[in-house]
Amino acid sequence: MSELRPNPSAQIAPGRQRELLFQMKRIRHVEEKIAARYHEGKMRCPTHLSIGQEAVASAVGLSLRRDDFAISTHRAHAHYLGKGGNLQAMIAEIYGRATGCSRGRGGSMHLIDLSAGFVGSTAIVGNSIPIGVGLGLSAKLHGTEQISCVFLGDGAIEEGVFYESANFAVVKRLPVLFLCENNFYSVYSPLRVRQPVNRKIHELAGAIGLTVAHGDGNNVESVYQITSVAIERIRNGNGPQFLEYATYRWREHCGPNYDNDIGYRSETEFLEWKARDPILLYENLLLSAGLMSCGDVADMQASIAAEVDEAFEFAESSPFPEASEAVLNVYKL
Amino acid sequence: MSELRPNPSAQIAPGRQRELLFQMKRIRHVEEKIAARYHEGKMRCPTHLSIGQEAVASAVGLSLRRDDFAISTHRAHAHYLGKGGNLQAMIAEIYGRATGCSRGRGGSMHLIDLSAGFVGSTAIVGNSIPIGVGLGLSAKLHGTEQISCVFLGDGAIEEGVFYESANFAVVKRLPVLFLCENNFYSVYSPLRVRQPVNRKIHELAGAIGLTVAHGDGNNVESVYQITSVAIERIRNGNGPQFLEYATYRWREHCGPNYDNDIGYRSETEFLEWKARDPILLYENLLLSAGLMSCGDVADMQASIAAEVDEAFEFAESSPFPEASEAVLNVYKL
Amino acid sequence: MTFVQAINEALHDAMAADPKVICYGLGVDDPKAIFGSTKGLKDRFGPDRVFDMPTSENAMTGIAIGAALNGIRPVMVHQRLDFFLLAMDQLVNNAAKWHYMFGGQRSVPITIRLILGRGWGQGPTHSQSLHAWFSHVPGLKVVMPTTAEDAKGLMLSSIFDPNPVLFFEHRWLHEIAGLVPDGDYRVPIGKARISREGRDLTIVAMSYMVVEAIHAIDYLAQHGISCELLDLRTVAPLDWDAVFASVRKTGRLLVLDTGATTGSVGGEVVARVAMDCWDSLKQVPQRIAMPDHPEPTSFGMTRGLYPRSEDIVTTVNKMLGMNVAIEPLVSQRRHPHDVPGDWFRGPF
Amino acid sequence: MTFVQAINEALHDAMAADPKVICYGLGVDDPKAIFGSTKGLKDRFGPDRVFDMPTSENAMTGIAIGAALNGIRPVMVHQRLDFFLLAMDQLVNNAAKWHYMFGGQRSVPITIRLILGRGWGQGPTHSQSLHAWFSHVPGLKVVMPTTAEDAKGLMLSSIFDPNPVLFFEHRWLHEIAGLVPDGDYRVPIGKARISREGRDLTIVAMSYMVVEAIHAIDYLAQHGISCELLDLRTVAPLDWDAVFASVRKTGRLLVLDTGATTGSVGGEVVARVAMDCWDSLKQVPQRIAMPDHPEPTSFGMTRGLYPRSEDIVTTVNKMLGMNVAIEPLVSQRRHPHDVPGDWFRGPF
Ligand SMILES: Cc1ncc(C[n+]2csc(CCOP(=O)(O)OP(=O)(O)O)c2C)c(N)n1
Ligand SMILES: Cc1ncc(C[n+]2csc(CCOP(=O)(O)OP(=O)(O)O)c2C)c(N)n1
Ligand SMILES: [Mg+2]
Ligand SMILES: [Mg+2]
Repeated sequence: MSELRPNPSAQIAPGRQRELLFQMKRIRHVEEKIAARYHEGKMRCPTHLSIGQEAVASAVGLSLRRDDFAISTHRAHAHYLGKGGNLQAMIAEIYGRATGCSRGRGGSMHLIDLSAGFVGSTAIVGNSIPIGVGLGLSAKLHGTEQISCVFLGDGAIEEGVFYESANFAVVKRLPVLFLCENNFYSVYSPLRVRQPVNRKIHELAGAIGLTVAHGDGNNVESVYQITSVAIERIRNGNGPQFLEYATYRWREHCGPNYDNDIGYRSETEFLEWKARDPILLYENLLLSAGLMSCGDVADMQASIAAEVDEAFEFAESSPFPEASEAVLNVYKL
Repeated sequence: MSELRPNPSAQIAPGRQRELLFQMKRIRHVEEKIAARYHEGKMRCPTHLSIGQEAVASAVGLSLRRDDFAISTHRAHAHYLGKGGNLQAMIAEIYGRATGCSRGRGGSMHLIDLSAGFVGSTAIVGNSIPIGVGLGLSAKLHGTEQISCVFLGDGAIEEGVFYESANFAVVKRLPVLFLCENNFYSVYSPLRVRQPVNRKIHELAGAIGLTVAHGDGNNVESVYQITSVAIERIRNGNGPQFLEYATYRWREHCGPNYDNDIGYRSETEFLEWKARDPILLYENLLLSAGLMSCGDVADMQASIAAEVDEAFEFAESSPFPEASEAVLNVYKL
Repeated sequence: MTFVQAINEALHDAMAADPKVICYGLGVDDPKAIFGSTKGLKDRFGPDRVFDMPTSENAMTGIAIGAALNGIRPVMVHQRLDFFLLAMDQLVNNAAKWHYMFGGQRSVPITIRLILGRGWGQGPTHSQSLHAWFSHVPGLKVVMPTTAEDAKGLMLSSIFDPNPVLFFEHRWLHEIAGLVPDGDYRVPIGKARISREGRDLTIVAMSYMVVEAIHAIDYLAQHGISCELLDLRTVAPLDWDAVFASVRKTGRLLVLDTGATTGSVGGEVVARVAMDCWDSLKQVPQRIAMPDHPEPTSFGMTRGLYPRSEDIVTTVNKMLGMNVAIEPLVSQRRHPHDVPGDWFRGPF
Repeated sequence: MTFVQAINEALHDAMAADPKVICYGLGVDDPKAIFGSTKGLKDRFGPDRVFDMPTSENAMTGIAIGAALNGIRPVMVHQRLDFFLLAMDQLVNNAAKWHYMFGGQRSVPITIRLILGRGWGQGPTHSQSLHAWFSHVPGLKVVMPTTAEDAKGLMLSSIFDPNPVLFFEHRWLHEIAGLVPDGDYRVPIGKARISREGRDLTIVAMSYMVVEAIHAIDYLAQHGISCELLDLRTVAPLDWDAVFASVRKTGRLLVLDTGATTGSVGGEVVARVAMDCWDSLKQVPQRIAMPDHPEPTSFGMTRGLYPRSEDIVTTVNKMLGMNVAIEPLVSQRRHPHDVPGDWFRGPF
């Protein structure tokens, strides 16, 4: 199995560093706001938050080109925003409005922004994986330089379709990046009841034939560096790559609350991860390195807050689609 | 990945050696006879012969206990006979007669002999694999010492259900033996168009978490030794094992003819394998070791011929099931 | 006792009565215990018989079949039917046919619980009611209870049936309460129940649609219209005798279905009634089912999507040439159109 | 030109006309070339557009969908429909719904060829005709041509249709010959064809059952019975106007189906006709389909299993109160009951 190594010398430009922090803060703020207002009962669809996992989505999004493809899962907000998906259209979609990115048809679990290369997210575990591989096949057939990034979780690894999709991607050397966020849980189920205790997911992926690497999903710079190297390799025609990043979901699997009290995981485990908040870690790093001042951070925060408030106002002030529209788009005419 | 090593010191008793040769010859003779008479058009069902692959079925069958379970694929004749399945009932089934092992319902691809622990074979690639794992789960729940042997081919490895089934067997440490006969082809498709070129199937299985070994599928004694060690490990509660044996199908994928002329594989490749005919190799070994005389071999051959002739007579003289029976057994009452 | 509690009781009773009954599925032993339906099972019967599983629906179905071939009685659950689509090969090519294709030597006593989502943003892939698929496959049994009493009695019958049974649970029924007998009682699979006796018209329904029918019928009764309501309870094998007997009595048929209209079980009922009760029919049979498009997620778009009691009344009006007002019925409704009641606060 | 040659020609024409059309599936480039249907494609269009695949039906379906979302037009093939059961999640949760659930932004132009096995020991899992399943799923199109001409014209329409199309090929039709126009012509999806004009009775059929119907109808014609034959060609969306128009003309309906009886498309046709043509019906509609059990493998057990022209005649006799003898029809038949003709020598 071939391991791929990040390029340590690669220095990240200061501008990019600020973008990394900005993306993470923006995603966090959006999701905190969703959490805060979810109880109002106006966002009436199952909603899976990525709070705590922002580093991967931000770094991967910034490593990809806008015209690269990305496809995701039920937990797609961060991936969508990281890839450059339209914020207002996402919030409107969660509110079920006509201005939503899927015109209200799909809700939180069905995000799309074709102008940003975000082709879609689905609500069936694993079933967007082959879609992403198919996008990679299309890029190869069209002879473009695009790559296809497939976001998946540690649970999706258990679906046979992951294995089948990865095998085909290797056989055809397709430009596909499999991006696995291992947050150690599938709903309330820890890895040990689902996969062999001593398994390393990236090693399994390597045995299928993918070139693999793994890293700390809460260290945004290392995610950025590892991912950039992988993407470069793919673009240079070295075939599909698999990246596993360890990270942690702070809140309940689906919904806005904390649920460390209900017993499937411990408060201590949560606090250990919270202590490694990818955003705080990075913010402190940039501050101490003198790359940003507290003022810069405050401005960043303020601009984000303003943009997010606007997005929610946009959503809430948007109309619902007409009930009569529900019969449309069964077939493309 | 844990590799498992055969026990070289393990000497095979002369009686068992004769049984190994007998099983192989018996299977070969049965299938040669099917091939010879298939054109008569009385065996009206897709029929997949194992001629050339007899060593694995014979050695595995003799390594298993009669009360162990075995489950197989579209190419099941050898596995069924090796496990001790009733010969007459199998031939009658291929002839579609009421005396067939499945009462004519299933044909060549649906063999069963519960008295021999042969629970069934199916015609959908890979779909008997989880059935075998379920049998292993049942043995564990019942607290018996039985193990479940799952025969599969190199093509079935590509089905996600293999991966899912193996993962679960490892998680639950089930008494399951995955027995993969790698004959390098799936119908007319060579491995390279289906799996990564440098893949070793047993290494992939190891990465899933199975304890694995591999060997020469045309060397009946080494198959017997490797398999016996694996079975012992399983019975001692060490969890599922995966064995890959390299072997070769002499005739066409489905049907009685040779088809090296149609272009998907070369005559030379075939001849190289034919030169390593597992039966001739072993017969010569036993003769030169003085463990059997030419007379013994001739007697063995004669008794097999007589038994097989009888089986075909039994089948041909058996009645067809009544057409009216076709409505029965949809539900168990 | 609620529908979901009745299922929990049935599982407890079955597992206590027979050590060969096991129960698994994603989340059976987690804090939510499949909406409470598997509560207490693991503590009482242990981790060997009650366990969580990998997200591997296809293999886990085949594993249930294999275990069943050797005397185990697995009860598997999917929090949404939609996830079970991954296992159609195992269901159709193995479970449904094993008994048949091996000449009746072994059968497959598995029970697969399929929960149907609806409303509150469940959307296109968390809301499908595909019982029509399963009733089209010889060898499968499909039960769709409405009441808590039938839920327990049919769950027990399903678990101890020697054949594969698909047990449908409409999420909107989970909190519906009813009297449930103690102990082991079996509601026979394949027998419908006359939920309301009536003269003028026969309404055939299953699962949640029975609830809407009851609202409609009791309301119509106040206006002197007497409808007979047949709760199918099982859609495969379907209780044709009961359907035909009722239609022969009333001469009129209205079928309700929780699935998409075209190719629905409701359509099969209309077809058989047309073919077998031709001479008894006083007028053209009618069918009310879900529209032929996926369920959208938006609150705005699901308005008017689900056939409700008022739609039933409207159709009955047409059939009987009456015009009972539907407003009173509609105005009774206290909660938004996308939830079954205040108890449902999402997400699933 | 035979049915299978017509498909081969359609594939050649489509791939030549549009570089975005690709073709893959188990064995498309092997010596047998899917019964000849993919012959010459790889040599002409190269290994990037025509390729074999791993035995991974589920992922390979999703991969087709993903490629289609970016402008590729994949044509996938399964040598038996039964294998495709592994891909129901991709088909139903993704292909059928993508256009709908993302608000109509992208559609999924894939064509999936499904070959139906029958007879000669195909047995329980190589013989299923599950078009009723697919017609029950909004968003899918299902075509089931009978003639070589329609095979080519519908294949071209399927490949260039912006939606997912399931293209059924009954194995017993592959060698049936007919006149096939050259070049690019499209047979519209969703339009039935009047195969025989008639007065007394309407026979609605699809795929191979149209052949049996033609034998029956031409024979009945000799006895002065005039049946109209509607070859549906597409079962989803189904051409209801054509069905209703014919039934309104003849007042009598007999539906034939290649699938299991209960829950069949034939049942839906009977139901809709009963509901929409009630006043035109002179008598009770009838349906002839496969029995509700798996197909057994044994030659002895498949005797009388498949509805043939004589069964159609028998039913027409009943419906019209005639009694045309069936023996002459039966005695014409030259080959065993389990093969379509001498050309079929097995195994598949
Ligand atoms: C096929 C299928 N099975 C089960 C579910 C229910 N489900 C929704 S999300 C989820 C957890 C998936 O875990 P993982 O892939 O690790 O993603 P995470 O939620 O941790 O981001 C499950 C089991 C589903 N949606 N689809
Ligand atoms: C799901 C499915 N896909 C395709 C087929 C057609 N098919 C029958 S046997 C076979 C080859 C399987 O190859 P392998 O597993 O290596 O077994 P072998 O024939 O070499 O013994 C295929 C593809 C099938 N029966 N089921
Ligand atoms: Mg996870
Ligand atoms: Mg092989």
